[in-house]
Amino acid sequence: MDFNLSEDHKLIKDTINRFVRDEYDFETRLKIVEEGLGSSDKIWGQIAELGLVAAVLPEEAGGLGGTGLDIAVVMEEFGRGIVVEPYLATAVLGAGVLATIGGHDDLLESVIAGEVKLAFAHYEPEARYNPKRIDSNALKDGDGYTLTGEKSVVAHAGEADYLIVSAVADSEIGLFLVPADADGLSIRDYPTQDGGRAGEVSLDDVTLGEGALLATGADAQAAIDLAIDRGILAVAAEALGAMEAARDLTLDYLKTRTQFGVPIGKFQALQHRMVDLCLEVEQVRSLVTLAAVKFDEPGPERDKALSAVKVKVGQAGRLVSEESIQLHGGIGVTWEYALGHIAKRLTMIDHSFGDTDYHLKRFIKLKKAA
Amino acid sequence: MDFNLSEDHKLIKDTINRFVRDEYDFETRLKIVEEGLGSSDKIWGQIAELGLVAAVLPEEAGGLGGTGLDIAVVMEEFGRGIVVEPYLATAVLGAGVLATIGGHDDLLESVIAGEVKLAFAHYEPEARYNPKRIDSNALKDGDGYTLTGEKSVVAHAGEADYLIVSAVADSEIGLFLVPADADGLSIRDYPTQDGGRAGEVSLDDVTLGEGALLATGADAQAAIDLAIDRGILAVAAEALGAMEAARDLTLDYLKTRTQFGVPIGKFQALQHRMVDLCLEVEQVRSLVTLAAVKFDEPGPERDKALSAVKVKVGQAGRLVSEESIQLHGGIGVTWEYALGHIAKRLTMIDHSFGDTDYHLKRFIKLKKAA
Amino acid sequence: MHLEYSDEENAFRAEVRQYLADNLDPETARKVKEGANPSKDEIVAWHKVLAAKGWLAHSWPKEYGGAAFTPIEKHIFEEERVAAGGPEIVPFGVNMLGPVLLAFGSEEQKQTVLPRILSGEDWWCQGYSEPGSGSDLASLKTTAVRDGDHYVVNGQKTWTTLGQYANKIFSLVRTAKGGKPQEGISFLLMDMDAPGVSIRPIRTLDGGAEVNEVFFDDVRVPVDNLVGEENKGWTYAKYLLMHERVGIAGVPQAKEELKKLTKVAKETVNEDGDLLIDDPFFAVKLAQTEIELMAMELTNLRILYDAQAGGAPGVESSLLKLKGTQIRQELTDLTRRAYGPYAVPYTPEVLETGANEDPIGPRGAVMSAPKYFNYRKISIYGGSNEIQRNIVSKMMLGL
Amino acid sequence: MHLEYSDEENAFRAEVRQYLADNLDPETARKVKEGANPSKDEIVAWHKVLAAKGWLAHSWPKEYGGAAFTPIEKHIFEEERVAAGGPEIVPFGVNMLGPVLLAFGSEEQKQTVLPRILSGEDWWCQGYSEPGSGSDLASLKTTAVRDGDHYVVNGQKTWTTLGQYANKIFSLVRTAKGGKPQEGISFLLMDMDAPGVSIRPIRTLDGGAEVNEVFFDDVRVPVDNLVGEENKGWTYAKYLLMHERVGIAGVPQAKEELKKLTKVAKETVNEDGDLLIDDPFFAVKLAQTEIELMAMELTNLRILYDAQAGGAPGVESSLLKLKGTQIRQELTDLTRRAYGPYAVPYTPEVLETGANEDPIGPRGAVMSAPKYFNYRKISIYGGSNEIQRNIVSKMMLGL
Repeated sequence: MDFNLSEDHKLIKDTINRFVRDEYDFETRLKIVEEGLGSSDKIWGQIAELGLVAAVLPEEAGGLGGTGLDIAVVMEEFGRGIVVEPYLATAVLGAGVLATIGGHDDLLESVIAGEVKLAFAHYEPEARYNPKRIDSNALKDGDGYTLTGEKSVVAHAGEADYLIVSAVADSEIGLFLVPADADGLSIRDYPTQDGGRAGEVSLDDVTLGEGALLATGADAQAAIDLAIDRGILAVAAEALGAMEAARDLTLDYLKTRTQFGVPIGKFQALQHRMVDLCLEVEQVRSLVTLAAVKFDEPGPERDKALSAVKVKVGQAGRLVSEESIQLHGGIGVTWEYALGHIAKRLTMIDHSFGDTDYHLKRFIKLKKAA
Repeated sequence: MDFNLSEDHKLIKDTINRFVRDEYDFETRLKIVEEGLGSSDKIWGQIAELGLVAAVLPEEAGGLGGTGLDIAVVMEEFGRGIVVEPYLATAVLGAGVLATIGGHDDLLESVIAGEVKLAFAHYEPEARYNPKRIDSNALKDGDGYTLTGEKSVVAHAGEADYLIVSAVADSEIGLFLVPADADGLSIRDYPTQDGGRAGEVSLDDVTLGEGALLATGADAQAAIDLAIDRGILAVAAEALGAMEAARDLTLDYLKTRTQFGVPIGKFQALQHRMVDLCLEVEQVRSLVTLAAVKFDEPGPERDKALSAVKVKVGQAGRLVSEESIQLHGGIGVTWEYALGHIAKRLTMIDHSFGDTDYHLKRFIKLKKAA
Repeated sequence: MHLEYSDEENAFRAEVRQYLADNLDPETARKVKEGANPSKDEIVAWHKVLAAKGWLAHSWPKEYGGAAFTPIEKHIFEEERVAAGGPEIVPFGVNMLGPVLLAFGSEEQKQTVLPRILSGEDWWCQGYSEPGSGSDLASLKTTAVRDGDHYVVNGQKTWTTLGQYANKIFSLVRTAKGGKPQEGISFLLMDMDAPGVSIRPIRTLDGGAEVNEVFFDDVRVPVDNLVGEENKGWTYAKYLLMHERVGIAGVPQAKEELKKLTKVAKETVNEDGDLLIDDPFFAVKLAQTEIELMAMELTNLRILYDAQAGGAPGVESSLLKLKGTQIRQELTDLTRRAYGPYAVPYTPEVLETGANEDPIGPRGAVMSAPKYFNYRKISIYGGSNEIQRNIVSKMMLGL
Repeated sequence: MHLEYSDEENAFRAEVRQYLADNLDPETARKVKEGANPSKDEIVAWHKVLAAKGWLAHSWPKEYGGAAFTPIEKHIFEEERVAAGGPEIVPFGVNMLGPVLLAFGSEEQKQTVLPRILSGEDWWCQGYSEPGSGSDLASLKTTAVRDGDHYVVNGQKTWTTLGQYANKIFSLVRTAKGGKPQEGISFLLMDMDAPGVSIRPIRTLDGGAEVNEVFFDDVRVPVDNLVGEENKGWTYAKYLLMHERVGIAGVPQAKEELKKLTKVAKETVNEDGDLLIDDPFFAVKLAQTEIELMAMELTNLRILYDAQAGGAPGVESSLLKLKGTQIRQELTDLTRRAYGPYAVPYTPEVLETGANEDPIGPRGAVMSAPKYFNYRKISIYGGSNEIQRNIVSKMMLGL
């Protein structure tokens, strides 16, 4: 076994770390969030320029890697900076689907260059976290298709140039590439609790040409499954980074905040809670590592690791959020302090790609099948 | 509302309190347990003499009360003293069944006088905590019956003069009074984790006369249900007393045990845990009160209160046991200190009349039905 | 021992229910029930409705226009208020300053200040905490220096709830140095519009802005505005903190929140098409919380009836605060979980009066996550849960 | 980064597995697997089996007859030992005294003491804790007063595990007073059969008797039996406590316990006739524990490979102990719950060699509750979990 990052991964890690420190400090982030844009063209351009979109895509698709570890390394650092850019939507999900399916080299090139943004419009209003319940419909219409349906809480839908939309075509699942300006496509764009943006997507007889069909049947399903798995790994690693940031802030606060004449970190009750918090973060790191390493070896152990880390991230994320805020006291609930924003992101991660209960159930099912 | 005990209840409480202090201190109890008798004739005689068997039986049955509060008041004090006498088996369950069914005045009189002990042989080996699964069989045999079957973990079976046995007679549930010396009845008697005794009861063509049938059908079922409910309330109140005893021991230890030059109760981490422990005990007291007061008003609120208190007793019992021992350190795990015995009784109470999960499920079902 | 309310208590409950049904503004009630914040005007109107009936100042004696409710009456009133969707009574005037003045104020202060609280002419806010003094309140640094008939006040207060609506503030200030930090503190009544007072909102993580910083820059306060004696303010401050903790458990609120959550669980379908209420993973958490709350309700009532019988509510209120905040925070957590992905959109504006956009997903989802975030505060303010544990440990357990 | 064992590591695992399959006494293994205590003879025989292969003293260098295992080899050995049902190696000689002598003992002590540990001639036990000194070990009061070529030792030790089998004891004794309590402590080797040494078993709540009190009444100990320098014993004691914590997480044990519990859940029927493994109320707790353990296994391996790479296992072992004890205690709790009413009978004798009574209920139920009670100790001994939190707080977090 070897728990050390490769030189390449260390480089990516350092790059993002430096980028966040120099270009994306908390005040910059807060400004982007408050302007309600969901992202910043400048920042997004820099992310692309640093090769970070490419980092989570395989070489066949013009990328530089795309392994589980690539995703984990990048997302952990973005998590530390609670970066709200549409990286998950565009690079992890959208470009991930295109890469899985193959072809679309030009489009991928533009995405990698930071010129085109994507969104993965898959989950539906009645489905909750069920990725298999798709009511949207694609009717064969000459050489093309007509899409009808609703997609719910689609991350960064409003900023996307193209949406990758799942719909049932002829009783088979299909994936379609839908330009943001397509007739009949409307997006209700809104901010999310964690400072990002998302949208409710309505497809009202959206007419698409032949080329819009990305995949059908087993290929489409495999691409969807892999996209969601990439999403799970990505938000889990992001959560790890966010928890580390919360832990560091809290530890620092315990050392510097004075009450009753001593730093509050001298109070044993707080010390012991801080130890438990740090231990949970270590446990999360272990499961993120496990899921990232297993990610590229299909099988039940990989799937179990993904659900395990999502469960742990949901629970430890809550503990770390709540305890960090409580250990801070009042300052912890203020808008102008990073901790509350970290807590909000951690909380919303539990509402993404299946929550704790969803993945507990999935873990139990996978265990039974094994 | 009135949360004060009546004068009668205060008297019972004081009586048991004094009895435990004067006649049943921890060393006496330990001796009884180590002698492996499960009870002491002397102590049992005193309990009966103090009117405590009568206290949990209605006046119609020759008793002095028998309300939910009567049961709770008596059992809380027995819990404080971790009394191992067959009070639950004989007075709460066995005599309770006889009183519910009516008649049998002579037998009840002997029970109340402390001359006859009973056991409630109901749960079966394959049933786990399911009180409705009865495979034992009673065949009509002339004027009498022949009983066949197995009863499992029957509290104080080996000391009983009569067993009250449930069995299916002609596809209806029935209750039978079986003398301990009946042919075909055998009891494998053993100690239990908590210092009491129980037995596996085998009924191998036990032939009984006409008078052995106590009740059938709805009457029998009602008597069984009520007996189990009395049992739940009894062990819940007993657990409350046991938790209070554990809390008091622990609080005292925190004040007297010195480490690093100060009483360990000066360590804030321990203080805060002790506060949480005390709060849980208060919550248990509240639910025992609720269940006791509601006990005599049949309805879903009563049943919910019984399952609620059993759930809480299971969870708080674990917390109080584990935390009390941990706060004590080494001394907490020794045989010659009362705390471990309290913890064992608290733990075994969770294994009686349905455990935490069983009553959580029951609570959920009752809520749905309501 | 019995658990029935008396006929008088039941009659009181019926009277409250009827009065609120007749007089509480429905739009205000809608907002409260949906978790939106009522406006200043709505709160003032609500206070007037209660004042008209003599029900605004629950603990004041009747000769000062108070309701003189018993602890149980307060509890019953709160249950009915919460069930009806009445806003929380703003406590700073009626439940904090009022009792202090009644106990320690001059007759003139009682005669001038108390009526204006009831009439709504004055909206008081609280100047206790400072940036450097959170749990360690006595370390406060705001100074008041005597200058003729005035004190000159300099310093900063924080966490001043609804200070943006207030025209008055009662403040703890330091009038003497040296000795223990608790000595040398005084209790001053001040005008928010006095020269040198400025206010800055503190935005909270849920997006709300209900708390503020208040700055004092050479603010001149007449010495008549001193409550009680100079340098004895800590006594009054503690009285205020210990007082009016009867409702601290938040049982009525928790019961209402549980009821709402149960309704959500009966209307929400999980991934397998089952109702959440039939999903054991969710049902078990709901049941656990309900059981805790059943216990908490009785624990609260036991303590209330004790208080009613003459024992003042003391350190037990710390236990109530600990358990009450745990349960209420858990309920907000379960509620946001119940809504699944619909907890993600942040659109509080759809609940404003006259909003014409629909919510994303169920209406109840809108404030579910903000409420979860907002409720982080309840284990921090009013003496953090850590401070409550310290109090219980010392005062009740003798550790 | 990768998570595969190397070929060498896999080969080592295969060798251990084979050797244990060929040499571990099956009746001993049965007892261990069923939670019964192997006899003294069985333990001695097991030590001999390992010593014959050079695998008894894992951390000793080969020139002293040790295995010189790497941290990973130790871990692999433990996994195989637990899976095979090998008793825990009695640590007092090989893992506690041995390393101290190797680091601080005289050459003569090494030459005389170490071989007798390997051969089984000596069974060492530990004289550290005293009735008044639990977590505060340095406050120990047992005295050793120099008298010619001897120390005269008086005092009492407690929690001496398996002292009833031992013929030797290493003890911390006070040889000087004044100054800090850590000063003036010495490390002495003593005979259990020396005049003035007596032993009394401490029965534990689970009914077991594996710990003892040891009394010293004017026991004369040759000065040659002093390890290292007089009054420097605290240094050696700390070395001993920090040393050999590699296995402290108990991951192999926990994995084995989880496997057994899963099997029980697949064989046990609940009240509705469903297998426990399909009962969501049980399955969720099992899944939670499995997830914690998956994480813990990686956390443990991360730290082991760090140690392997040269970093000594340090304060991380405190984290491992905290989480490891939580998981293992939880597993014992779930196991007793799984057996339902059959956790109630107390009949450990049915597992003894040659017992002719059947268990009440499933065989696995017999020791389920005693193990739950017994495992209370694991968060107390070896430095209580509170002490571990203090250590992490200070050494790792800098608080």
